[in-house]
Amino acid sequence: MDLDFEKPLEAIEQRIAELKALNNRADVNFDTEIAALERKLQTASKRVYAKLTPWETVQIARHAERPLLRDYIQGLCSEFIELHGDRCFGDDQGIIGGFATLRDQRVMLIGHQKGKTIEEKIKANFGMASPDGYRKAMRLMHLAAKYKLPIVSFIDTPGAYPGFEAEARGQAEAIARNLTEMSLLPVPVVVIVTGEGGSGGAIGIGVGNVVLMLSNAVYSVISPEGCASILWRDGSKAPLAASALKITAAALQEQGVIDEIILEPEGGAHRNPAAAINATGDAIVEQLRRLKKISSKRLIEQRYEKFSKIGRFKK
Amino acid sequence: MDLDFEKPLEAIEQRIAELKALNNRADVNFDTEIAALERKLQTASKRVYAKLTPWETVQIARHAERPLLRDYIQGLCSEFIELHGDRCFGDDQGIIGGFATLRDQRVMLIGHQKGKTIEEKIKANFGMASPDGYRKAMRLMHLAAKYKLPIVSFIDTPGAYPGFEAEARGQAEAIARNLTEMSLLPVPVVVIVTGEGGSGGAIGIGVGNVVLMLSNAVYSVISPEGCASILWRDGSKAPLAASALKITAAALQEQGVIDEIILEPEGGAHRNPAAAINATGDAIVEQLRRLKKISSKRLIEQRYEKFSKIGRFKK
Amino acid sequence: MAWFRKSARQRHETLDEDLWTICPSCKVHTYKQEWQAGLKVCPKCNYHERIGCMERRDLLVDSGTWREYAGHVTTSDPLNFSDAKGPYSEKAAAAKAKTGLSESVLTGDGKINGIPVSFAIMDFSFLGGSLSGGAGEKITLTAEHAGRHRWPFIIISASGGARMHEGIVSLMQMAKTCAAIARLNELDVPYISILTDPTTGGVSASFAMMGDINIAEPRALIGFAGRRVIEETIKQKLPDDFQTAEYLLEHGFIDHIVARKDMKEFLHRVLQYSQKH
Amino acid sequence: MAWFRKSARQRHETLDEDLWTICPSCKVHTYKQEWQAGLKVCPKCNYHERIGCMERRDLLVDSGTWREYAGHVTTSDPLNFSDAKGPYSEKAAAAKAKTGLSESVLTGDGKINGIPVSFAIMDFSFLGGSLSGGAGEKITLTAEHAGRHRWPFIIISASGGARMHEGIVSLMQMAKTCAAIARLNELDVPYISILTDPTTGGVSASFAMMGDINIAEPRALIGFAGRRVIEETIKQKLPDDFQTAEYLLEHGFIDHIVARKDMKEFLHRVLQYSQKH
Ligand SMILES: [Zn+2]
Ligand SMILES: [Zn+2]
Repeated sequence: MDLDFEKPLEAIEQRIAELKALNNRADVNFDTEIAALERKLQTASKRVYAKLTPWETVQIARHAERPLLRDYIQGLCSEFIELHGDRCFGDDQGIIGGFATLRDQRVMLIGHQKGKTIEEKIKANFGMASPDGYRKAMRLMHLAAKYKLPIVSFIDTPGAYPGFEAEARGQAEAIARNLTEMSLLPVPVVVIVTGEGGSGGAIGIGVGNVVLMLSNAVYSVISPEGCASILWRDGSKAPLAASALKITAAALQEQGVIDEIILEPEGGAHRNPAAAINATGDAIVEQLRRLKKISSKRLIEQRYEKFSKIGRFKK
Repeated sequence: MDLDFEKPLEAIEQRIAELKALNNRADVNFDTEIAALERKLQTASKRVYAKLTPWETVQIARHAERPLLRDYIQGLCSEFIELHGDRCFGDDQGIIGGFATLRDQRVMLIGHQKGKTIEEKIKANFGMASPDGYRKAMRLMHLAAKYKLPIVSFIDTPGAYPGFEAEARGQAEAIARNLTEMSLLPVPVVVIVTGEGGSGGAIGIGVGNVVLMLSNAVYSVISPEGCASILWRDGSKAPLAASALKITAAALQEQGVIDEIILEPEGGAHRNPAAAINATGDAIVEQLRRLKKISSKRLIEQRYEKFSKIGRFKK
Repeated sequence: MAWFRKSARQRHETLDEDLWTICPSCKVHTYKQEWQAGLKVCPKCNYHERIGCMERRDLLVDSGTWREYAGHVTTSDPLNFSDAKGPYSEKAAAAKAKTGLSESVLTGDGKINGIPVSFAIMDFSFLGGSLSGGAGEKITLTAEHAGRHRWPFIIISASGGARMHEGIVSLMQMAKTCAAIARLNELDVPYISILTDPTTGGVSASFAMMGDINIAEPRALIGFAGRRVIEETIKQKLPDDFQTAEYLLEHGFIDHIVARKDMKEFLHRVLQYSQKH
Repeated sequence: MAWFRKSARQRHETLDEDLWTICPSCKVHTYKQEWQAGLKVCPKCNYHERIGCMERRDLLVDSGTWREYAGHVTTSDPLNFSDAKGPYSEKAAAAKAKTGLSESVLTGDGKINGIPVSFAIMDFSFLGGSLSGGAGEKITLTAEHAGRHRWPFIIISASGGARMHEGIVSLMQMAKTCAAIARLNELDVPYISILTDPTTGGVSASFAMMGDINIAEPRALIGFAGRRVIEETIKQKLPDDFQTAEYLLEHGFIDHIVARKDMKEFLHRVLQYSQKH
């Protein structure tokens, strides 16, 4: 499953595969051709990915083969003990969490779950969490505070679930409470935007001491489609909206929202998930090592200052 | 609506009423007869109420005309600002609460609501609260802690609601959380058992620095009917169970659970609600005046000690 | 966020003769003068028309006690944003000119029957009361100011949500303002939220929902997701009263619904419980 | 509270020949020896038979590390209670004789793979594991003891609820034990609750539900009100899985369902996250 702008690369890749299949059959050798094509692929690839438009980045951020929370857990954690329930209503699958040993670090890991198979996707509401998901996340974060465990929060959601029951049971209240209570957590909070950072549904578990972001992830106040249909009165203007909203990692770092960009392997995380996951692990561990030396009081202050600065008025 | 053991009194009362109606009509005067009957009524009344059995006390505690929470609020509070909702699911009517000015004291008032009319009773589930009721109560108690308001909690419930939804949404969790969090409240908590103190549903808002009790109220781990049907395998043995369980105010004071008994007017609170309500107000205000002088830290300790002592093992 | 799509319910029709106001809810005609005297509340059906932040301030604050705070903060254009209708900066300038406001929220201090209080009062007529960097900044600065003085803080919300023209900065104001509210909680400083028509999107999902006490005006629209989005998601019609103040009261998120004319007195009564006793 | 009414599901039938255990759930015959070796869990259907506090202790605590605490506390008879079957004191004496226990809960310290932990382990065979003054006292004293040493505290519940023979004293143990748990929270001392079949009534509505982590054994009955009482209240049948561990997991009240054989290892894994890092 390639994206439109990846078509030229796909063509070269296919040709390489063909040659490799023929190679050394019937005494014909294509080594030179293959090497040439691979150089060509690399150059083309560099060219394509060096000048991705924001809308192309959105496509990558949503790519079906992009690594999801479970992949990060599998790739980075020697142990994950999932904990369940909000102690009030249910056990939403749009956000999951639990104790994890990420590399050598014991943490409370939480994150949006989108699901791989169609069954999983439906169970997880395609990563759109309900109030019980946000409340479960907050419960686990309070537990982390009690156990003095750092919190690692993975963001990847189209947005909070806009369903009837979610609304009736307080989607707004649940997100608001998380924003309020996360600001007072006495432990390090490392947030990573791995795919889609969709609006209130993202920030609802996103109040970190540092916010990291994969290089092809996006983070936005509204989906480009939604913005286009409102401000351009035309959903097909999404690419325009994607540009205007400045939702790429680089643009967000400039705005002081993102502290560090995690470079994805060439071609995007979906072309080499292991490398993307590994780079993410490196970045998280480095932040954890640094933040664990800071006192609780200072962590709370620093988190407050980080968000205070965003939108600070200068004249 | 009189109770069986009140029948003799009812007869005298009726005779007095008849004579009063005839009095001074057609130049006949019954003053002497009326005075005599009133003396007789007083003596009989003293005799009946002095030796109430526990089961008779249960009848009085459940009497349809016994003052309910709304009567206490109306009788004692110059202001009651009801606050609504558990911020999570609903606004149970089995427990209500809000800011109140009780005599000259500003407090957070909470309590079970049984309802007067049949519509009210149904809305309030006959005083059987749901998890949202306990969660609302706890929210209001935390608000009282923030505002440094003493808490006054009125208990009058057959028990927590044993319904399907109440169970599914965590009746057990809600009561458990209240027991846990009430123990740490940094403000005075005055509990008054005004009618039925029904098991977990009662203690769920009953963790006080002092627990007062009206003289004809009852407070029990299980209803006499329930106990009889389990331990005697015969619901009609409820009077026996009521005695065995020692659920009257005097018996509970002996057990160190009740700190003070509020004397009801002769014949029980339902015969003179104003007097009962007034005596309750006096007792609450006296306790508030005393408790408000005590530091938060000491209040928490004292509450802990009060409950620690119950069941303390002595050898 | 769709604050500029006026729903039918909220669109007013006025007669040309400028004499009558027709209630958008019950269609009853009321003399303009009477409508104004009634605080823009329909005398027949209790419909509460949207009003501006200045009107709200005058309804709540003791005469002569108002002092604006953080009034220097105005809109920024962090993204250099343009849409189909042109640059955001022009739109913001037009909003300023039209309303005489510097942002979608008016902040300051005043007294309620003698009790000093800090206020943030949103105004729907300024770009749909949307939460921008400037609005978030004003609310946060005023919350901090209230904290320093230990004055109760009251926010009156009227907003379609985050101001998307400012992109991520507007989203981050949800976290920023909630952190300021969290600090007030730490200081035991009272915070009361008043939700008026409409309080939706990112504003409902941040400070507006976090009051010690949440008060709503009758029939105010309050909700996170838009009605149409929800209907598209669940493929069915929503009940009429969904996302009304009354619905939220029943579902546990609102403490009290208070009519406009009673609001000041109600606040005064409530505030007395948060003062030293 | 109706701990002495055994439900059909929990009633065991054993063959006379003493050779087989018939699983009460799936009726499969298993050699008694195999049943024992399998920790009284059906190899066919994973049914977890109730086991005593000593067996539980031996399953969880490192050999040779157990030290009983508060063992001097035994039953009292605060009400001088008698029912149709005679005095409560006699019933309590019989329970002591039958089980060799002083109360429905065994309390003490031991190690889990080297980590020191305080325990309260309830035993259903002692008057249905009911919560009495003595049981509440043992749990509270042990919680306080754990707090002083900063040792994690684990309660394994198996109880029909409050022991009504002790009247109000038994009810008050709910508040007493929860207050002790609250103190552990204040001290940041871990508290883990393990809910086994059955955990109902006043025990479910107090310490059992308040774990940092609530763990249940498969298919354990967990609930506040009795099934029959609820069915009488709502005038309809309850779903089969109602009040099972699995149902509670789905409804948000249980963190994890862990099989008996895996419990020690699971606790050890979890406890490592509560140690200094
Ligand atoms: Zn009208
Ligand atoms: Zn079996």
